[in-house]
Amino acid sequence: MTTAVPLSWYLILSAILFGLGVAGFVFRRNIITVFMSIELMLNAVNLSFVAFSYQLRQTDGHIYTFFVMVVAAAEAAVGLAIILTVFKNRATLEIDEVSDLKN
Amino acid sequence: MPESYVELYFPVFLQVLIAMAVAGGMIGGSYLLGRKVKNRIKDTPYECGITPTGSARGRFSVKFYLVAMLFILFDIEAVFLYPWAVVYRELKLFAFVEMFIFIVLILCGFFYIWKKGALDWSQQERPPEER
Amino acid sequence: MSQYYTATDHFVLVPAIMLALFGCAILLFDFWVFPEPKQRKWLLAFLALGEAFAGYGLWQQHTYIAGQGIAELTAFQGSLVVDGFSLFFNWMFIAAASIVALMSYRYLEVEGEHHGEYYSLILLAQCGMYFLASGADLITLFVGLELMALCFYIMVGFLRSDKRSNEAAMKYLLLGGFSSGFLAYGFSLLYGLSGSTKLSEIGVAIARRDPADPVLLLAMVTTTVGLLFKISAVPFHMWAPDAYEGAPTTVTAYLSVGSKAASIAFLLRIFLGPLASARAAWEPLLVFAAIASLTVGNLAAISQHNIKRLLAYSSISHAGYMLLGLVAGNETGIKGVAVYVLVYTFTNLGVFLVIVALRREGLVGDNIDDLAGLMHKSPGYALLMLICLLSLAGIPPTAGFIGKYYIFLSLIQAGRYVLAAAAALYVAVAIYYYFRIVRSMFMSDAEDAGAMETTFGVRVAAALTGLGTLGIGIFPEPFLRFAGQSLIR
Amino acid sequence: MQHLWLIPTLPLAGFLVNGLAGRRASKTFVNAVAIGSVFLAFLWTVKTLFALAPLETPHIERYFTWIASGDLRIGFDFAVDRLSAVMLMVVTGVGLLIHIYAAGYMAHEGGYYRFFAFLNLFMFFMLVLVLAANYLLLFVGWEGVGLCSYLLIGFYFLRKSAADAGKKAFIVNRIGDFGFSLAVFLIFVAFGTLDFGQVFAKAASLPVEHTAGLLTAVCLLLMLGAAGKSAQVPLYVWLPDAMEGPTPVSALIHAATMVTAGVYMVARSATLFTRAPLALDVVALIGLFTAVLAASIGLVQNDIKKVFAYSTVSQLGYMFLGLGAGAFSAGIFHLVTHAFFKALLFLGAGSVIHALSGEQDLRQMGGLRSKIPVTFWTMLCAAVAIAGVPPFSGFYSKDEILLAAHHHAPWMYWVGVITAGMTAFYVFRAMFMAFFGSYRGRAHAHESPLVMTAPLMALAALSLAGGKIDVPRILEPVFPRGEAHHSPALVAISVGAGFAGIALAWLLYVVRPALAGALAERTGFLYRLLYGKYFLDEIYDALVVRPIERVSRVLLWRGMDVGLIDGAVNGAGNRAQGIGGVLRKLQSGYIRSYAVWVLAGAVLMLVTVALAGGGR
Repeated sequence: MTTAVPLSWYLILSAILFGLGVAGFVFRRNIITVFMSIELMLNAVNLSFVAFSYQLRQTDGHIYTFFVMVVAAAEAAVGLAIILTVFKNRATLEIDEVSDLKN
Repeated sequence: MPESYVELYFPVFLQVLIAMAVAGGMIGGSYLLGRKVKNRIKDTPYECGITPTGSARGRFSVKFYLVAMLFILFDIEAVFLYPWAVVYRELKLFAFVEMFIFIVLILCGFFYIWKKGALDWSQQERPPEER
Repeated sequence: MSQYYTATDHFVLVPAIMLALFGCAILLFDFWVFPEPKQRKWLLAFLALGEAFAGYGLWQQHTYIAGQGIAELTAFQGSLVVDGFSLFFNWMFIAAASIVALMSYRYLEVEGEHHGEYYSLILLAQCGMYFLASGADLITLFVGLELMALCFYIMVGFLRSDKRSNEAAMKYLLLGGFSSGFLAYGFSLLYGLSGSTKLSEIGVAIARRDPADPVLLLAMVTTTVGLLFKISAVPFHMWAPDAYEGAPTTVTAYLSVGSKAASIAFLLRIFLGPLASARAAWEPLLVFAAIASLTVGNLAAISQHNIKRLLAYSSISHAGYMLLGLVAGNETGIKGVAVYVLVYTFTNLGVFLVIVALRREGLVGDNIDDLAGLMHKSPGYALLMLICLLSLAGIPPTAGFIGKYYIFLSLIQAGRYVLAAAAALYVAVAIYYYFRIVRSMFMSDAEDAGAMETTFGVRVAAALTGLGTLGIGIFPEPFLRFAGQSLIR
Repeated sequence: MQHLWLIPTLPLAGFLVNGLAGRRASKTFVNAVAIGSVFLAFLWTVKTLFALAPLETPHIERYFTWIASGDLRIGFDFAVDRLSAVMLMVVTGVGLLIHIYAAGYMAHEGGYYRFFAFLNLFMFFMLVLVLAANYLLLFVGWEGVGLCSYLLIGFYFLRKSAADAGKKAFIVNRIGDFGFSLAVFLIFVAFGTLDFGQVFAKAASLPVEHTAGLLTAVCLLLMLGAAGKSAQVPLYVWLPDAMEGPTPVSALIHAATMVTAGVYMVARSATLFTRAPLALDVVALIGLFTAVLAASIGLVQNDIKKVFAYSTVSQLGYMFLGLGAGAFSAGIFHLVTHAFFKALLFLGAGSVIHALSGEQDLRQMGGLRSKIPVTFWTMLCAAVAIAGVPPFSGFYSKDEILLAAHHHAPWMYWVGVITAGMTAFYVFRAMFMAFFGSYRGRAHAHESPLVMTAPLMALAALSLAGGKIDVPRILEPVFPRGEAHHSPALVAISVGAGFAGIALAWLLYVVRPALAGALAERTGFLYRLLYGKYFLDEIYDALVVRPIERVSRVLLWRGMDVGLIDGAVNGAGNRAQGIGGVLRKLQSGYIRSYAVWVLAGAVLMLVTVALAGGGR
């Protein structure tokens, strides 16, 4: 009986999203975009949690997703604040220009 | 009973197809049928009839970001209200107390940003040390 | 109290409640009750009070567990657990946070970024560490980790007008988020594999599975990546030198001991808990990371001129030693990791304290040359630094020796002679760069005659770290017994 | 309870007082604290030893447990037996004399209090080393004296050569210490204890065939440690450079006490070594080879301290020869007499240098006999002692060693005799060049003050008469004496070699000074080889030091990122702008480069695990 999309499809989508997030982090240059890539990764995690949770008929995964969302929001707030100070001090959002600390 | 996912999702696929066809048709139709007049006024952004001022690429005040960030934070906390509401009847007083504590903690944060002046639009000239 | 929040739950949660409560209180009192800059010392007093209450709660847990003779006390349906392990680490966090707070006051004044939030962040980060040490559930652990990490992101960038501090914070934030993405992904797969977020149930489910299950391997690797990032093991270490260098020195100190200790606790919980049955799969990974950390950490430290950067590389190498204890995997090894972390906490705090004490108007104090002639300027601090560096290098009778001793011993007991020899070899390398600092302190003339301005708090912190480093080295017995109680299961 | 702990604690107190308060205190105060603490330690040593006499069995004091796990116990235990008693007397006695001397020698130097603080700290660690009742505590002292040596060699830190010498001593000693720590671990694993008494008892109780391999490994590693600390081949290169330190340091640390720690440690572990004949042979060979090598280098050096430094290396080689030949008491005997005469030679050299306001080059001296007579006569006492002229101290101890060597393997005796001749030659060469002929320098020579000459005289007396202290008999409870091998002929030969050396030096540097230069010309290659110290420093530098530095500097924090990634990218060329532009950014300092490392690590781990998992 096939009543729903199989779990593996969700997981593959989640993996693809995660991969896109990682690729975005590595390839994009704008700090904000890089930051958003992290959110994408976390959303991939959310998707996988929700899929599992649905499959297992449990709520734990949903709850975890809530927490991930909240954590992501908090991280976004802190992150944007930090990125703003970087922007204030350097007037750039080009990620590779923020590389004074090295070696 | 549909036997495969293709069958199961065929209506969805069909709907997407129709939606795209309709949208494409309308845009394409107007492109083909309509008269093409090009002038400056036509190129200006349409802002509900009000004449647009300034550049669209102008910088926003930091305040926007600040408020946006704060909005995300307080907005997302509401997510916890959903599971709470689902089990509220079961947990009774305990749920109330729990949520009360939760809200108090959030208010604590709210009070903090309020006192720090993050919500004051007018006081632009506050020195950065005060934030 | 109700069935959803029992007395036991409360009992287990008290220290965390105290930390969070006082953290919030400081946040509010900063502008509400004590708005004057001069009144900030009251915030410090509040922090001390918070630590005292948390310590009292911890003490009660301690006596209860010892009195009842039970191994652990679980709460919230098994989401939180109080056992010797969590108690050991939490005591350490209290010590670390208190010492860091003591040394911060004057430092922040000099930096001109003295805000009440700082003390609040110290407490809240410690609250996150509490959940890392006593969490037994993926959700609790993840939230604890993020709470700690978020506080550290802010603290690293606390010097808002300093470009380097911003940059360090941004790098730490982005890479930290990147790695916690991996970690969370691993967690989601672990959850999917086992159908539970409780570590114990995950462990049972994993033990039943085929160890070569690709999803299990993927879950394990992504989790490992996240965990190794947090303890700054190679090749996930690259954030550490930058973040350490750019952060305010007091924050670097806290980061290097608090964050690292909590992450090690987290790592032990995961690897000795749910992943214990997959040891054959993860052990080679940890061996690789440990050896790579020792190599990169020690060799890169040789050519550094900035002490904070040097210590960052040294902390990478110490992470390697800690991993080796886990690799050995026997009782001695785990006890060794616990002792190592304890020793490292006191010792590293001592080193950073001297750097913090050096800071004053016009002197950053983080270049090796800034320590020149410290022996003349302030022999007491020079002596403290000497003791701490000897300890970092692992020379008896300082505490560092005890830590390394147990790691080596465990490796030998486990028959890992090659690893033991490699680790011993890197001790020899490490002594070299630590002694560069010693040489600078003892064998150069002071470039400026300015005396060190220290406060009572800094002196107390100096005494604590010095006594800790020497005391554990000379009278290790009580600490060893303490660490022995911390074994998981 | 004899409160042995007081002996090292007194100098430690001196260190703390001088280190923390010495900067503001007067010189008199610093002197009083530094010398007073060592003097008290000396007195307490004497008192304790009298109280403990005759000390047939070791006296052990257990203070508290240091590390205990399971049935293992490592304690803060001090022990004295006759071996450590001899060492204690040497360390505190000679140490005291050198402290007194240093008060005069360092009077005009900057960092006065610092110098004495370090010197006291050194005394503390050295006494811990000697008193330790287990290997771990010995290791504490071992590392501690290394630290102090490092700090004191670099005392004149403004001189780059001094800083470099400190660094070199440090690096070389690391190799030795690595061996030593491995040995300690091996002992621990094998015997489950580190306590001297228990280790030796267990080693003695086990059948030889069971433990031979293990003990050989342990002893070879111990010897590696000893070679580092006691400047033996191949780790001797640091000691000559260590003479950059102030002269009292050279005398105390790099002649009389610290460098003999290796000898003491091997003698202490005699029970292990006698059960590992192979290791014992290695000890003898290393000792002999070092003795010849260093003596030959010493023949042509022109820096007075360098001459004595190579002499020290050579004499330490002698001691190891004695140990390796199984004559442990002879080795310790030579250690004692060597402490007297070599300390005296260094202090005398210091007095000469002091008199000439810092001149160290023998070629700039000459004819000083009449200008600084006390220094001359006292140094002469040391010279005759080291040359093995009977009946002075060196004669007795060297003879014991040579006879034992002959008993062990006759060819070793003959090499030893040649070395004895060289020893006599280079010491008297230095004496003649400095004190005879006409003065070649410019500085105004003046005799040193009494505070410096008094220790010289005391040491001179000891150098002359020290041979009468029958150390081997004192050590009989520790090292039972085998059958005595007396052989007047062999003694005569070695004494003859000594006299021949002296005579040759007299000929070349007093009677026909021109001959020496001609000889150097004639044997050009050999001379350059010796003068260049066989170019071993350069070889070590090229083979060991520079590669390590390069690995660290180039490969790691530049090479890994710039070299690997940037190189790869540039190699691909700039045409591939799209990919190259991305990859070029993966340099250090760039967050995305770091992320790539994280990712690469993750992928690598995944591949490893997948391969391993698939293989199962």
